[in-house]
Amino acid sequence: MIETVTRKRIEILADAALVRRVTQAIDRAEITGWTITPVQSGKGRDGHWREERVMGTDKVLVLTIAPEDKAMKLAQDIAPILTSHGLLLSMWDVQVIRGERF
Amino acid sequence: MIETVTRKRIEILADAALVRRVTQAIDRAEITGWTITPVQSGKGRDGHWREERVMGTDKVLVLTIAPEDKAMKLAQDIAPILTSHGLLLSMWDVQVIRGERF
Amino acid sequence: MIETVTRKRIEILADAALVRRVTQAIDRAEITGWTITPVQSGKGRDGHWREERVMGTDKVLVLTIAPEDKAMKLAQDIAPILTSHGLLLSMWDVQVIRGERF
Amino acid sequence: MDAAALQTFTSPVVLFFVLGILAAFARSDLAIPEAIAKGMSLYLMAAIGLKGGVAVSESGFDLTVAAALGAGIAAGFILPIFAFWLIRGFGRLDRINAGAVAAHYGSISVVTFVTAVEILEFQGKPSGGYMVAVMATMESPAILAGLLLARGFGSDEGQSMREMLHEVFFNSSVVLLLGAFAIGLVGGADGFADVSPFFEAGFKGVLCLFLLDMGLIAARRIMDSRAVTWRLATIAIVLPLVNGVIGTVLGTMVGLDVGSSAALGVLCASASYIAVPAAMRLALPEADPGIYLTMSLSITFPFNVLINIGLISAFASMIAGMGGG
Amino acid sequence: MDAAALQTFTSPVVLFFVLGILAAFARSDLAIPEAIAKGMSLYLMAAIGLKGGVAVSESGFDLTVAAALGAGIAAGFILPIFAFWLIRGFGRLDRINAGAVAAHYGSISVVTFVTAVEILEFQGKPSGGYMVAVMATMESPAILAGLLLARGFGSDEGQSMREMLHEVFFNSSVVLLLGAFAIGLVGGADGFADVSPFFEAGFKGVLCLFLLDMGLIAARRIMDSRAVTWRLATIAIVLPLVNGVIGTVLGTMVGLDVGSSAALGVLCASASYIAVPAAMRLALPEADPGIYLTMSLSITFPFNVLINIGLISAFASMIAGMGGG
Amino acid sequence: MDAAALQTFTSPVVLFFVLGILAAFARSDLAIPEAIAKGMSLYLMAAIGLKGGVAVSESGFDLTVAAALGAGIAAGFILPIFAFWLIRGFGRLDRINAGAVAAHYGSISVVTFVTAVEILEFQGKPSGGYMVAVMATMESPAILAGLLLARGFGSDEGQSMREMLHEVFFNSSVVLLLGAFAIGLVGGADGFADVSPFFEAGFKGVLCLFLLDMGLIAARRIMDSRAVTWRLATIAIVLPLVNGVIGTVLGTMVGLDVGSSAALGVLCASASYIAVPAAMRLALPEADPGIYLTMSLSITFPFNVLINIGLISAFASMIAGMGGG
Ligand SMILES: Nc1ncnc2c1ncn2[C@@H]1O[C@H](COP(=O)(O)O)[C@@H](O)[C@H]1O
Ligand SMILES: Nc1ncnc2c1ncn2[C@@H]1O[C@H](COP(=O)(O)O)[C@@H](O)[C@H]1O
Ligand SMILES: Nc1ncnc2c1ncn2[C@@H]1O[C@H](COP(=O)(O)O)[C@@H](O)[C@H]1O
Ligand code: NA
Ligand code: NA
Ligand code: NA
Repeated sequence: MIETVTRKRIEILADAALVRRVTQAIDRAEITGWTITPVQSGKGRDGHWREERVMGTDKVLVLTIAPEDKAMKLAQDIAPILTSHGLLLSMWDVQVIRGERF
Repeated sequence: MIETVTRKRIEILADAALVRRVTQAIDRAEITGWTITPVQSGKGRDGHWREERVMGTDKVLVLTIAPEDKAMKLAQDIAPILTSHGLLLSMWDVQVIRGERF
Repeated sequence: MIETVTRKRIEILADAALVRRVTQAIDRAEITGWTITPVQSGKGRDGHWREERVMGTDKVLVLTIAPEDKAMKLAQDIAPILTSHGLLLSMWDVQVIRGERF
Repeated sequence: MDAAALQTFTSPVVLFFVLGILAAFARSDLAIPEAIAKGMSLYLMAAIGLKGGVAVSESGFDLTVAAALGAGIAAGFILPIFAFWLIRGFGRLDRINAGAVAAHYGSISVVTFVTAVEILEFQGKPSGGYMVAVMATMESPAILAGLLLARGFGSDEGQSMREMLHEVFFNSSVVLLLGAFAIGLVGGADGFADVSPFFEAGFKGVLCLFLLDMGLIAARRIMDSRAVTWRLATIAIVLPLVNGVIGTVLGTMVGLDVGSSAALGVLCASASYIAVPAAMRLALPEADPGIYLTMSLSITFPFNVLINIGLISAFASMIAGMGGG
Repeated sequence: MDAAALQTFTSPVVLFFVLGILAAFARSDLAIPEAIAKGMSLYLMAAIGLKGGVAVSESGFDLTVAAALGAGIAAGFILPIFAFWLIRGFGRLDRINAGAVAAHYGSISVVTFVTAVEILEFQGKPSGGYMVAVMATMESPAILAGLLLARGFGSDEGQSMREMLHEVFFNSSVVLLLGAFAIGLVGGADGFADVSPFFEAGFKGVLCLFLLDMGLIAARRIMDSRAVTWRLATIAIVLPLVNGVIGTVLGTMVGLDVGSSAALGVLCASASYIAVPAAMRLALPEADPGIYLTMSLSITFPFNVLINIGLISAFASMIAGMGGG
Repeated sequence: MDAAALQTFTSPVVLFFVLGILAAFARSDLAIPEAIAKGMSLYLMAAIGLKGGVAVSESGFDLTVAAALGAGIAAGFILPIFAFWLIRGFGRLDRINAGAVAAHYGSISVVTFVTAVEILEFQGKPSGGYMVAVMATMESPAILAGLLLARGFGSDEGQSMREMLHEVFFNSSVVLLLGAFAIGLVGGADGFADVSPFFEAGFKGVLCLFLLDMGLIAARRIMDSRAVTWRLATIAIVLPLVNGVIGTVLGTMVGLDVGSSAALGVLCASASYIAVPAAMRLALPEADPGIYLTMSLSITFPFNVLINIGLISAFASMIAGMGGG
């Protein structure tokens, strides 16, 4: 049986223009890495948007896996700008192999 | 310590042409929003497919975060067409900040 | 009330060139299917990368939903090449409808 | 039958299509990004629409044009019925899938048409510019016909029917083809001169690369496919042959010239694999794309490009000669 | 006022823009892939930059050019102040949002400029090649001005200010425009001959498809929008009218020819919807894109393309005539 | 050595490459969408393949062509051995990484070749059309050679070896280059006339934008890179110098004209950064892309485009003159 350990997976939806704010926060929390995936469109309280890369109004999903304490550090660090920057954050427990890498 | 609350995260894989059926169901369940991410290819019982946007046969992933009751309402609403429309649904608990927004 | 059952959701981040290694492992574990979503960029111990499709250095996310036993079989099968092939694996429990399909 | 039927094979456009098919069968990883393929198809539609509009701005609308439009719309409603009957009987498909397939064969394929126009011009039988408008109007009727065949009249839920009608009339290729046609009509040759280096000079080259991609996609699909029986494969060859004859005869009867009759034949022979599949996912989600896409895209489309356009062209010349005798 | 103001409407470039707007209002699913749109905008900027550089390599830099550059930069700093005052007062927006909107109207829209250059050429009033350099230098000052208006002088956090200044000077369109301009300047007409089939022959055609896309996006945005009041909509019409007059008068006063004065007018009248929104998300994330994008992209941009360019062109001819009398 | 080596710098193609490098170093966000870059690379390969095929359809196959092909394949097998020895010894890399790097330097870079062809033509030393076929055949042998060097003969698992061989012979650029070459050969100048406005007129312009992108990517990679030591950087300069001389001498010896000898030199000097990296991820996943991509793409590629092509061209003229004396 391989050994798995529990880590937090955090996903943050952010405007492409603001991604560096998010990844800098991840770096500050001393998390080992992050991955960015594209987003196509969405609807929130502000109504519908489409990805409009020419206009720079598209969004992306930043995902990062980290131990609980660093994850909470990141969440706390980023909480104050969630509303002003229109970010969306969710996190949950995942099992990973090679836990020492995260 | 920042406060987090538990919500359901639902992800539905759907043909691009059928996305409006899914998002209308999300709206009917009075969930505040949804986000669509692209999908590149996949394999199921029908064999392998690639994203072929010219032919309109591509798929997308619709993700939405909602309180448990609304999530179940959505799942129930959409269950009957899961098979006929070839949808794939999975959901799990996530923690969010600013729980009042979902 | 609709009936849901618990399954494992596995997500593996892999170089596009190595995806077939991953999907072959999924097939070997007799899992019914998989879905591939694109990835835009990321940072790990090797530093920052961007998606550079011309150079074939991009990565993708392979996601698959399976019963616990098959999921563990897949994880075990793929564990030895995680490091050499630079893969990233995380998994968690999800609820699905139509459990017999996975 | 003259050598025209074979001449097709030295055209670079067709050769690139063959290259795509061969590359896919050799399991090469050659692939054209979807965004590029989509962009090329938009370009081709804008260009063919403009060109048709400019041509009509010079020749004017007349009875022939009206006759061609009428013939096209009629064919769009009638051809699916014959197809449905064949698919249910010989093809042994259920009602839903048969209706979906019938809609594809009643509608048209823009790329097949464009390829035919190039080949006909190459053979000295240019088709009229108004055929673009005929093509655009032929896209939608078959969708309605196929849907009625699949669902019957009463059974439809109102909402999806409304969605569908909207899709039918404002679907992106109809809008772009007719829009560009109108712009060509308004601007005329003078207005077009400005943009013709882009839309005219690049046309055949873009068509080459687009057909390369279509060859790749068509061949890959048939390699993955499991849903198509030999009966269905036979239908995917027989329908374009029969519909091609019907269309060509129809065109000759309503008084079109040789090239335009052949073009109408090709429109009837061609099966949609872009607009109609999207509409069917919406209106008949239970129908299996594995069937209708494989038939129209992987069998009928290559058959038309490689063989049937040549046959139809030769046939059109033949019956025009008979009428003239 | 001559007929120039109406002539715009027969240009295929403008007709494709109208087609996009109509298709969006009809809720057609016509859409151009983002990668293609981005590619077209890069192509247009490279082409216009090269063309300007080649033109200046022939005419040389002189006092007129320096005057035009000075006028542009001055306008970039001053126009936002007037806009800010109007938006806070009549428009009733808060400080942050007003600053963001002001930055957009002080900056420029490359596509509006390019369209104007085409239309002016079409009307026999070509603008100087150096206007491309004027445009590039006008992109950034207003971003700074808008930011200072929104935040005041002291309140800025250093880091985001530095990020912002970098964004302002090395933002992709400034780099590409000035870079291509420099390449054109170095290579001259000879070096350009090599690549001109690509950058010159394709230009108007690409512009057609790009404006088709802009029409779709602009119209879809206004259909979804809820944030723009009638007061703001009015401002989105009044500002380009007033700024257009100011720019044209300024150009005429510093001695530019008719075409270049009109081009300066259009630059002042145009509002950014590509570079500035990206900068504002970074520098003023609290400002609502639903306001500034809808105003600049969905109201001002169509108003400029369809009406205001024609008006400005006629006005430039008029005051040039007066000066000559 | 004549002025040719410097002349390169006024070509717009090279200037756009420099612009890309500068923009990346200035940390501008200028970027070309991946789909567009991929589309441009497919276009360039189709165009160069067609052009070569048409040229050979006119000149015919002869002994020179056979000699060039033989020289190319031989170089593909032999150059990696020398490279491997240098990289293990002076470069101090382990076996796996050394094999991967050797494979890159034994293979070729299509874009370097295309740029060289343009520059050689510009200098009045056109290379033979058959050099395209030589290039295509040179892509793969080095992959095999590098793999054998890295893994030894016995140690390979059968499956990955089969996968790899398939990748080697049916990899997308080999298929497209040779496919388009064959189409050009079959169609000849007549068939090509049809599509030449697209494939010929646009060629240099597309190359400009593609090199802009390559400049951006190459410079960004080196800014992020940590894995490349000064020893490896030295090798990334020395290898193209040495291999360029070897290739040019080889070409002159087997009787190629000046342009073709120089082109062979450039092929030997160039290092793959598209096809081989993909093959290496598959065959040698443990090798570090941070090493081989940075060396080939960020050091060797700019060095070749900016300096080495000019040197090789001058050297080819020199030794051709010696032989002629
Ligand atoms: N903690 C993490 N969370 C999410 N993604 C990660 C993490 N660490 C690494 N990655 C991703 O895995 C890739 C390779 O990481 P590495 O093997 O550490 O270089 C990176 O480019 C990221 O996309
Ligand atoms: N409940 C939700 N579930 C998933 N995504 C959401 C949800 N609410 C908002 N979003 C996403 O967040 C973006 C901004 O939302 P808002 O800040 O409410 O305008 C939307 O465009 C959606 O992509
Ligand atoms: N077990 C699975 N895990 C993840 N994705 C799946 C799974 N099964 C099917 N899919 C996805 O669902 C699509 C349709 O599956 P199917 O309805 O079985 O043909 C496939 O193309 C996959 O993208
Ligand atoms: Na048909
Ligand atoms: Na302005
Ligand atoms: Na080489």
